[in-house]
Amino acid sequence: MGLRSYVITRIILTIPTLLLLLTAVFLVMRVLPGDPAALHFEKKGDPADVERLRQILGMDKPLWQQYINYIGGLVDIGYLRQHGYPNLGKSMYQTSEEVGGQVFSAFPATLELAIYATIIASVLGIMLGVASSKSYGKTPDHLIRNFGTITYAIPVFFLGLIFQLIFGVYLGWLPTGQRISNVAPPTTITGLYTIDSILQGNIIAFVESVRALLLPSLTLGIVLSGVFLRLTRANMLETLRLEFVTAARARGLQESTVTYGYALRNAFLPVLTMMGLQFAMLLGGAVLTETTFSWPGLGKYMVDRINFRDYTAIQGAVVMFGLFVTLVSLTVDVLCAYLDPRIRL
Amino acid sequence: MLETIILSDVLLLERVQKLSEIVRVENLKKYFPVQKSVLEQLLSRKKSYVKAVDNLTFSIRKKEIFTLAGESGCGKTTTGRVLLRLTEPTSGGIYFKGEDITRLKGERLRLLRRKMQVIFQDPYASLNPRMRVGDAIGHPLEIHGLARQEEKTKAVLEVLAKVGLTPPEQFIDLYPLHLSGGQRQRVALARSIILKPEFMVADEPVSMIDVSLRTTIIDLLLSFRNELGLTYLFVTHDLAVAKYISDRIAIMYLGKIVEIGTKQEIFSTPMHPYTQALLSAIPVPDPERKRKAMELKGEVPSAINVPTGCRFHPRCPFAEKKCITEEAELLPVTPTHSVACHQK
Amino acid sequence: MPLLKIDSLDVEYRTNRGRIRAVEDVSFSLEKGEVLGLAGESGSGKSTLGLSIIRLVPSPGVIVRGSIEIDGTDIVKLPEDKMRLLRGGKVAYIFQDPMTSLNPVKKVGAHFVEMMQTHEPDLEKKVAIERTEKILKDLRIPSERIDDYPHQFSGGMRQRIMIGLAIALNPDLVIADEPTTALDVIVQAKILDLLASLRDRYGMGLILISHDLSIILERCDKIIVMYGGSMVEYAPNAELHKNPIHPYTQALLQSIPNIELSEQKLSAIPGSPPNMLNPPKGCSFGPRCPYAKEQCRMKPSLIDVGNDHFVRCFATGESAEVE
Amino acid sequence: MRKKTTKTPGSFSAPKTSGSTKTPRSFLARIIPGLTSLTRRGPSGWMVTLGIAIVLGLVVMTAVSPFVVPHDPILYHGPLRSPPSLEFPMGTTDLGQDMLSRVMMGGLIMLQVAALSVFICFLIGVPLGLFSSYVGGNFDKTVSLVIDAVYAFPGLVLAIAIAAVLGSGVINMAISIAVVYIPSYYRIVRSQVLSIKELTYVEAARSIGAKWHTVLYRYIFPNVVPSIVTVLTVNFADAVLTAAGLTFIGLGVSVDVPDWGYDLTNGRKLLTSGAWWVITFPGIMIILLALGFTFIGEGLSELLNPKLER
Repeated sequence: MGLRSYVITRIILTIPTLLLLLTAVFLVMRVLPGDPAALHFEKKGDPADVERLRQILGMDKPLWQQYINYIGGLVDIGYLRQHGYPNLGKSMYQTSEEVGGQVFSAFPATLELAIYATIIASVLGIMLGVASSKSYGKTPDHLIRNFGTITYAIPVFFLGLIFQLIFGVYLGWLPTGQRISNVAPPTTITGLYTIDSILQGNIIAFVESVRALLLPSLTLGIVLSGVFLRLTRANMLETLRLEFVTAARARGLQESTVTYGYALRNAFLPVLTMMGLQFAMLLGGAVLTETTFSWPGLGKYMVDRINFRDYTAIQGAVVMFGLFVTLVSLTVDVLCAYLDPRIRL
Repeated sequence: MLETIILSDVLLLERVQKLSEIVRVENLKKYFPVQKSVLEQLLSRKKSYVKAVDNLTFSIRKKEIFTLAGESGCGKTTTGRVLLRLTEPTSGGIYFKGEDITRLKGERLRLLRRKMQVIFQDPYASLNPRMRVGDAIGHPLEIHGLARQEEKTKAVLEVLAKVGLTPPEQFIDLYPLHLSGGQRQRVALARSIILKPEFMVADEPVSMIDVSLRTTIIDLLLSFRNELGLTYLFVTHDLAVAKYISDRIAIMYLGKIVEIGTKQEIFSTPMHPYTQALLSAIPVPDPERKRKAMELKGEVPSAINVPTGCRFHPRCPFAEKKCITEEAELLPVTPTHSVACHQK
Repeated sequence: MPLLKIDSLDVEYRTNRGRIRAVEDVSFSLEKGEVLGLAGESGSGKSTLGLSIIRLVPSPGVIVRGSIEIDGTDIVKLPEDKMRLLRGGKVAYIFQDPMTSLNPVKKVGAHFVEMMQTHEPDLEKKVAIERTEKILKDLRIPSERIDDYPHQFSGGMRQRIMIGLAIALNPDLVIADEPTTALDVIVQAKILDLLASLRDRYGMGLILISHDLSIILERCDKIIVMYGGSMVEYAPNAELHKNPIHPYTQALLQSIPNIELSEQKLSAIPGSPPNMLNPPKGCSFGPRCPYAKEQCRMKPSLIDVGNDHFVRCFATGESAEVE
Repeated sequence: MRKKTTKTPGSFSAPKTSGSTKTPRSFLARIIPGLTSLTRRGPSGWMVTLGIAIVLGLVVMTAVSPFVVPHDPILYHGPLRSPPSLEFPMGTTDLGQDMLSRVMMGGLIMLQVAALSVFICFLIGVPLGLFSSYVGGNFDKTVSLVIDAVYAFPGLVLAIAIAAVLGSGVINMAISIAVVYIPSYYRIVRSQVLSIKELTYVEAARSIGAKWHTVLYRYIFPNVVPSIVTVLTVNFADAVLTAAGLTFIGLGVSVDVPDWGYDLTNGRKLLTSGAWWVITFPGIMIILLALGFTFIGEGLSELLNPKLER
């Protein structure tokens, strides 16, 4: 099977997955609670208020019709063109607000955090994983493994709080919240402050946004590096035992070539695949990190709306998270296929 | 020994053939559909198949050791599995003592399993690692409700002794983990003879056993033929072992039998070019003998795209026009010896 | 000076569950152009011995005693960077499973170029490619397949590529560790013929490791029979075949079927190979030996019985008489 | 068909029968051979032992704490926000509650939620995985598709959504966590069954005429157990961390019960004042609990996974 047909297949296969995911979200948010509108008022609201809310949100219609409206809104290209974001319905909390718009404006913050955390986690995880596997059974291996185990057991928000306490409160080196402080944020191009500030040549905004990013992305990155480390280590150990590694050594190749060109190069594919799956875990951690650092991303938006019992907003955020994960796993799979010559038959 | 001599008496065999036949296979086919991706399924309706077993016909006589030999991928193992109904045949008939067993289901198939047994290649994989030796060997009795408790234990001890694991009491509580490869293969043997089967498929039973232990396993197989009247379908890639153990041998190539005959016929007068090449390639443990292997072109083609005509023609040094277009049928050259080759 | 000279070599695996003496008191030598066969069953230590010669015994394996001299240099003490250049340069190794011995994500040609440039840093890539093409052509692999990936080749072809890699830098010694075990007979014969013709052409020393005594007897000049980590018998091929002295060798020879013989009675060796974590005291074959005596509870040493024939058995003369 | 002979130096035949193998073994020891002699099995054995010790210690502490704590964790009000001292070894909260007492008692909800959610996961995930993989066909395909979709979804986000809808309470928290982790059980059981199903000894069971439920029960299931045990312990750690996360966000149980997660939320507000003790001690307890389970899980998977054994 050629690479192109693989990519096409993979994209086609994404459609049922997405549909399934959207349906699941619908079931959880609309069907499970029975009547989300009544729940919004904690079942104590004035029946007239509840009814009005139902009408505004279209919840007075039968479920199947709500379902069609929900899916239809998402694929409404006209709406997307007009607003720049998909139709995710209106917020329960403030019925004049479009959830789609809010979710889309919160998303870049989450994306930026996720990107830097992923970079930190993979660099740290892969480096330590390789080092650990190379010293299998010896002291460095034990130390690195214990580091991995401990990071796995640390609640991400606890690490965040400790970082805030040390670097923010006691040392006062770094800000403990917001995406940027002291200066105005750069004009939005991509929505990622570090990129936007560079594009505009705004050095001060760049430095400030990096300072703000440092603690949250380190927190998330370190916690996740434990998982990446374990994946890398396990796959490296398995690959290092394969005959082609010994054969490479028997040809007199340098140990670094053997480690990176042979072992890691082959161990990397399964690691990358697993990293794609672990991205979901990273996003879960991002919700907590955002809450800890008052990072105005999708996760914080969702947590804030929980307090207002704004179920349509929560639903919108969950859908957005789902789309994001699906997109990432698609990208990772295609990347893996591209890197693996065995798929290019 | 006497038995072997009688059995090898070709003429006598001819006469009693119909009476003594235990397994007959007619036009047996097993095609495995090739796995396709979703996209490929959408784009084309044409299915392709791995033709693992392609139109086999042969019969095995009572108390005979009949060998299917060939290189990896020739379909010999699949044939054995289809015969036991561990894999469903695509088409064709399998007759066990005259009864067509290809359609048997449920309880009747389970009853058949008592009569037909199997011994696998890999002794490290054929035993459940979490089952004690005694339980594993006694389990067939339990399944078929043939013996309980003490009776079962007695039967287990008996077969353990029979396969040479003595004293049997010491083995009954062990897990496979505690046994060597040779010992495991004996346990597997014990499990398959405890039901007193009439027919056994031995699928490369010694190829993963250390050389020094092979003979003991082969001797056990031979002794069961005499003691229990077992008939074997012996599947092997090792023609030297085949020569030692078999009465008759069929050589397979790409899912088909290319030559079939008694052991003497196959080894002293091989007719098919493939058989000849195969025999010439076998190493001989004798420094004095310097033989020259027959040159064959290329390698075995894939069983998905089987060559036209005689499937051996692309590699055959004697191939002619006819071989490219016409399939060669398996035709007798003597009453017991048949070859599928246009040149004969 | 012999090409390879091994003297009283001991190799151990230091596992959690105890020490395993995988190779014990092995001594032999090999000249250029000679083919030495290492025969033995699984666990006999033959592969460990092979890997010791290039000092690649997998961890936790350690060479604990003895010397391995290649052209007079003891490689046991050689610094790692010098040892590394010896591998693939002077000594080449061919592995059992051609399906897994090539890097799946690297083109076949790149394997060659990388190796040549490692050993000859000044070599231009263009020249390396030319040399690779020539080697492939010699092995009857179309040179346009130089940019194919390993999975695009059959098992036999891959083993030929491995052989090509082994001879790429004209080594003096090639160690082939079960080079045909994963292959079918017809391909096996072709590979063994190829190795023989290369030996004739380049005159390197060849060590053929195999569990299949038939191959060893057919292809080698000298034979070492290994059992339980030690060499039990060491003799020129014809001598070993005609006059096997060690009871294990005798039994082994009688347990391999020969298709050229019309009537053959194979005999079995009773018992099981030794458990190396808990090896028998004294002679490792003792528990299975029909001639074992009280004396065999001690370790026999390698005894020269003449005609370049060595046996590790107390009953050197006697067992032949019992026969 | 020929297989290559495995050739791992150092892997020799297993030790011959010793007296100990014949003595009847307890059920647990039958499942995990060698659990009885853990520490003799190298670092992995030590890890398991240490993990068990930590978890047992915390469980015992939680169980006896109501009788031994120096102060009532909720009602007692001492000096406000006092740093650790002799009288209050872990300091006090902004309401003057004794942190030591709160830390000692604060594991109850987390342990309950974790245990309950693991129980639910086990009860649904394992049978579903066994059945689905053994039956195969369209049923298996459908269930797998659904499960994979859930698995690919950010677990915590899903748990938050469900918990937000269901409301607070131990059972609701456990359910929302269970939904997230059922896929892990299902997937591991399914992949194990699928690979074991192809093994020769299952084929051998069929060839002696065993019925499908006998095959599943006697041949497949016992070999899946080690993986289930591993997932179960690791899942305990995940459940603890997820429960802590939910509480941190404000989806936990009421404020009337001391809880480590709640103290962290509370401590976050006091962070700027430098009251490190309010977050540090409960945080360490959560880490310890999760670490204990992770140790058990990691150690077991090393012990039970012969692949990595050299």
